[in-house]
Amino acid sequence: MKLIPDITDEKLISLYKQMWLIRLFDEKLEQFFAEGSMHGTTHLTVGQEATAVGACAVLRDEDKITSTHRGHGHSIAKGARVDKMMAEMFGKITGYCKGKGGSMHIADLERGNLGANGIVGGGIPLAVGSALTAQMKELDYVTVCFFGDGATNEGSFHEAVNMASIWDLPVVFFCENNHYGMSSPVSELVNIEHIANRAGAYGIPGVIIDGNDMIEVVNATYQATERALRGEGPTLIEAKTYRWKGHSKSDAMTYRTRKEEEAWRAKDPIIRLEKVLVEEGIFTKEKAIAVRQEAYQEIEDAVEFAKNSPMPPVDELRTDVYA
Amino acid sequence: MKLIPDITDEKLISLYKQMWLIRLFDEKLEQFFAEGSMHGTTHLTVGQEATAVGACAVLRDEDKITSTHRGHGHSIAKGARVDKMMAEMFGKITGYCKGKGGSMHIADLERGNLGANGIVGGGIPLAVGSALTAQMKELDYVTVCFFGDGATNEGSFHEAVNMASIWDLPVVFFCENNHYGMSSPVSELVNIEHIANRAGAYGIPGVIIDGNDMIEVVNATYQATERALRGEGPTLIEAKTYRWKGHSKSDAMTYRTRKEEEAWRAKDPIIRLEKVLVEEGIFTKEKAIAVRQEAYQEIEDAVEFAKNSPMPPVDELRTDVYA
Amino acid sequence: MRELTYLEAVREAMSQEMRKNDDVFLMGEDIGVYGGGFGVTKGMVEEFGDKRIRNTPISEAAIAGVAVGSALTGMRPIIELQFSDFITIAMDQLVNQAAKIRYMYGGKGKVPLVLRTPSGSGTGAAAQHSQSLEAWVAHIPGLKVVQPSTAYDVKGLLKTAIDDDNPVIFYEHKLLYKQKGEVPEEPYSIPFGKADIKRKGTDVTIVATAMMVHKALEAADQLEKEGIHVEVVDPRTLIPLDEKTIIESVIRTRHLIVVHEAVKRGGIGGEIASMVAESEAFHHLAAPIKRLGGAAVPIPFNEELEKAAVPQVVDIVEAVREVLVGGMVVR
Amino acid sequence: MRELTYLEAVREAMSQEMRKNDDVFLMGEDIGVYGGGFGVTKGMVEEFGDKRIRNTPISEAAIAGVAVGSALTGMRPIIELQFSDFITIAMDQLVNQAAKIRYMYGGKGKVPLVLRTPSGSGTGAAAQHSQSLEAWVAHIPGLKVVQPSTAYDVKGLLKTAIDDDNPVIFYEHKLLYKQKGEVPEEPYSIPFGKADIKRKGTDVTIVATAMMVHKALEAADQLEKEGIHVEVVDPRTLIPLDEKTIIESVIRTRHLIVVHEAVKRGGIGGEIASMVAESEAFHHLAAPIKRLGGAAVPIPFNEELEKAAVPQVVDIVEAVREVLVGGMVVR
Ligand SMILES: Cc1ncc(C[n+]2csc(CCOP(=O)(O)OP(=O)(O)O)c2C)c(N)n1
Ligand SMILES: Cc1ncc(C[n+]2csc(CCOP(=O)(O)OP(=O)(O)O)c2C)c(N)n1
Ligand SMILES: [Mg+2]
Ligand SMILES: [Mg+2]
Repeated sequence: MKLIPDITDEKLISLYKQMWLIRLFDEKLEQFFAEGSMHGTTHLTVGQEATAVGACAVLRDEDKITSTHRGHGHSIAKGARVDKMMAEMFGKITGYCKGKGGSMHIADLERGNLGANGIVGGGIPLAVGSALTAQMKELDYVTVCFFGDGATNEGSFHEAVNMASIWDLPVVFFCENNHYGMSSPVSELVNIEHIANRAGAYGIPGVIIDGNDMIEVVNATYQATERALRGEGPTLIEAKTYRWKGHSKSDAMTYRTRKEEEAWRAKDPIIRLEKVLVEEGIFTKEKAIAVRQEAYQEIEDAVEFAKNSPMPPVDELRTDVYA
Repeated sequence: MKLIPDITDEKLISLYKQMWLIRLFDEKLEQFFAEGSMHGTTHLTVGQEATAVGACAVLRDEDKITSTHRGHGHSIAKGARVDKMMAEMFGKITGYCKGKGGSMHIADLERGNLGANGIVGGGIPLAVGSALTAQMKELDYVTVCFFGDGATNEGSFHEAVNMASIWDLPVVFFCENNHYGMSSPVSELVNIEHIANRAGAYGIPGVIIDGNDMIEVVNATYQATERALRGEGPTLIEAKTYRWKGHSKSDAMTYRTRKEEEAWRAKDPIIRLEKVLVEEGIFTKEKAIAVRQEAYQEIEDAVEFAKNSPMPPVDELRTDVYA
Repeated sequence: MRELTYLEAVREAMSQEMRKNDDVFLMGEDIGVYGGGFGVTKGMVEEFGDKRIRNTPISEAAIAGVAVGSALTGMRPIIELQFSDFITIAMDQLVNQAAKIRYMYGGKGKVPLVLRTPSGSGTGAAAQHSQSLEAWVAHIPGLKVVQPSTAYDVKGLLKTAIDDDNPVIFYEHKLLYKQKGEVPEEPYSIPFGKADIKRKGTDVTIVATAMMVHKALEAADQLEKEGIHVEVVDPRTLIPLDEKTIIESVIRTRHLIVVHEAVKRGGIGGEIASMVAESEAFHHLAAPIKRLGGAAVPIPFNEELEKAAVPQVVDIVEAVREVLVGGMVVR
Repeated sequence: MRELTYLEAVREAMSQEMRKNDDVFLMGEDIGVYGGGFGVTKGMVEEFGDKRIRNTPISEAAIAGVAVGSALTGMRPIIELQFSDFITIAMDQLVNQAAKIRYMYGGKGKVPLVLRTPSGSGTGAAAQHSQSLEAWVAHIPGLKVVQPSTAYDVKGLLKTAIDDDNPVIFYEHKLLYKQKGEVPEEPYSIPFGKADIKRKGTDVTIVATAMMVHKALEAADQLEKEGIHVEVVDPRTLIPLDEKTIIESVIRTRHLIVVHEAVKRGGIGGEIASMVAESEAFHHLAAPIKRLGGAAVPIPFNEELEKAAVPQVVDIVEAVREVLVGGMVVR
């Protein structure tokens, strides 16, 4: 394990726990949707935990992120409370958005999470705007902008990355390439091997990493954020990963093979980190189980909290439209 | 002179004449706008004649182009009649658009000109759509898509080029890099040296050429169109050139130096072609003058035609909205 | 007669046209093996192949613009946007290109394209996936706008849309996809600009669109029990709008309520109400025209709030009572 | 008092706010040395530097989206779109992000941005550079919409827009840029939602917006000679709309004409007319409400056709006569 930024063992263990929180949170949702007890839809992060956790590991509270429709991982990694997230999923007044936003709009401005986004590519210009604020106000923060492989075909990606580049803005473009959009393989919709190669169109560095290796994610993001904070401009990171579950609540997954899925499941990013941490003597196998158990309990408590929370009163309908 | 496609001497002379037609047409407009005798606005091609003429030189009637706000050159090069163009500029019923379109919407569908466009980048997806038709109907035509350097920062450029690439569509993306948008130097708005480098983001060839050298334009376009017609997909050509005049009818040109302008005027594409043709013995200096005089007379006749043509009756207001 | 769901009727209309005419093809995100966001195109790539059922990148502007370019050069594209909210990304190509090309070119060229897209709330998809923005496109000369409310209508109107030589924005309602109705197997056309009186009545005219047609019908059922006879008029196409049928209905019933799901403020209801008020029907009105529409809020996620954001059956019932009472009292 | 042109008043409002508040900055295409498409920002880069007068690439979606992101994190961006027609490219960021963020986040965050853009026809710029699309944004909860018609109003309303914590779409009219009027030097605010009665009258109320305010005033001058006293109400802001002033005026004059340049079909006139018809003013109306608006055509290039596409003074005069006669005869 070659970890470039200074990270304590304690922090490493907490990152491991975050990965479990993400997985267990989303598996819980999967269960609720399967039983039909949850309204709306959701996009599960399961299998991609290392990107969110690794990237946010190097961020401070004052650093910002923008997230996507597949955003629960980013929220948790940026320090959101799972109980308030779960409450939001249930449309409760105690949720992050008082039940008005739901899965695709969880935001936690206090912790620098500028919000999930239901519009593919929609968050990219927002991240650049956040970076512009940092530059104009000379504030010492960096913005990490998450998006999927599919989002890089939106015009908003192109326009926003170009703008960030010409203005040397402190932003990191973090592409979670899970190899598919909703159903379309990236290989059919992009005629180049690596999304990171698109960096060349904007004169910024493009970096390809193993998105299932949390340590590599930490290192790459650290270098990119440091570069950004030095005023040298944006970086495009492409992290190769895979979503284990369907795109959203209903997906027969006819567009990929069970075999491919199995191969990726074998690259489980949590198990992988666990192995490293055990090998490096950062924790024991028993401690790992205990940490996982803690995460499990937190999610159970979150569900409890959410279920016991009240619905928003109907007069909430008309509030919050204008500031 | 190394001319790759077969082009007769006669044709070369007619291309030379086209360049004059373009310059004289636009200089005439400049005069009308200066006197205040023309409604609306316009964008002059003067100085950029070689790109339009060179690119269209390798096209047949069945081949298509999409053009831009700076589109008179493309129209003439694709075979439009200058009298009907001039009539359009005067808003006359005999104009290409019956006076309803004006400078920015001249189209000549019969000759494969799918139209100028007032939206920067707006024509790029249209060109890709035209190429899609060719592919789906298995028609043997190619579409050349003109746009400026500034247009490559629009999302429409990104989305459309990507789509053309993944589907191997028979289209040539022809960027007339005249080094400025309306006033902004391309070097400030793009963080790479050559627009052609953007081709790498889509896995297509990018070619940089001297846009003031008509012969080079012919050759590069020929190779790209042949490639497209072979089914090998699009090419991005970047032709470096310069507009001599202001962006549109009112432009103090505070954003560039007179010295820079002079340097580019010295690279006059028409004089340059003339020299080559004389050197190669394709025509004599005297013949050149006679050809230019012919062009001059055609423009005078066009003005005559336009001025004598009737205005559209008011009931034209409500026709042509729906097919 | 055979029953189909609204969704199946959409698919059948497209498939039948595609079998007949090679120029018709589909473009959209995930419309291949996945069958599109709502499953409308399921099975079509197997029949027609991936050249005619074109799976696109997530590039709404290019999807629209490429469709315009292909339409202008001889194809008849049908494009699917996964949610109608994403039309925000394609507006330039629809409004500045598709709608205006023929006019700008002085009557040359045509752009026969259909943009199909699901709109409306009710699925808990929240503010960015639940809008009803048909008023925007209805404001744009050069576009036609369709909002079918039944399986029968959707099939016949879609055929007309595909056959039309102009750009047509075709709104499907998410909540209607699973609704069943009688649908003939053979292709048929429902002309644009022909409203359908979904229920005859004598006391009050409700002009309702899309999902609201069904809410209005439910309200009418309830009111019937009180002896109030509601006429429900479904314009089916906003552009062209069948002003005649609406006006005649209002002249007969002397009362008008317009109901749509879109936000009331600036919604198409203002156009319909004003059109009637400017017509001869004005002089027959026994009460002010009433509009019902969505609250001026983004659509919230929470299920109860989401319902409260758009007109419900009780709101319509109440509006009818109000209009009738108001009318009797004041005029 | 000192006179300024409308254009200078816009520039002064921005400059004064920028001097006071470092958070205010400008983004747009060619707004640096070129001074913007219409010269509004001329001289500003020299005073404020190119960090605060940010020349952008031709990327309308990013201009809007970056503004939203910067507003959400503490800046107060003003963005300029060269022509209001280009809002078609920025709609997603305005409608799905700017307008909805605060609501979707349950009341957290705010997006104080101003989008300034010239709209309207009359310069021969043809169909893609002459539209009036304010009805679109007025339909979207979360946005505010301003249409100033005088140099005085534009300065005061722009200050209010910049001070507002919400996204504001601020329409300037191209043909008004050179119009002069008295404008105080010191900064002042004109509250949103306060209509201005531009001319008092007793016989008929004309609600007119932007350029049409001036056409209505001209029409009123002509009609005055015939003894017809026209009241001209300028709402100034469409969202929020000063319903009260409009309703009270109509109650006084008993006649209402709504005039805007935007296409009549689906324009904001339908909203205003219906709002009045739904109000107590309905019972005071002596004639049907009349709307005047643009023809349902793209704006043509030819000068005469271009004029014919939007309401002119004679149309307004005629409409007043028609409404008054109609009123007297039929009711
Ligand atoms: C503008 C827009 N277009 C389409 C969609 C529908 N949609 C939601 S997620 C998705 C796929 C996104 O793919 P990618 O960016 O790779 O993210 P992933 O889901 O793989 O995490 C699509 C097409 C959307 N939400 N927004
Ligand atoms: C979408 C859009 N944005 C802005 C404009 C205004 N505008 C017209 S031409 C132009 C500059 C275009 O630059 P470039 O693409 O390099 O073409 P050039 O004018 O240099 O030929 C701009 C900003 C427009 N017409 N359309
Ligand atoms: Mg993906
Ligand atoms: Mg240029």
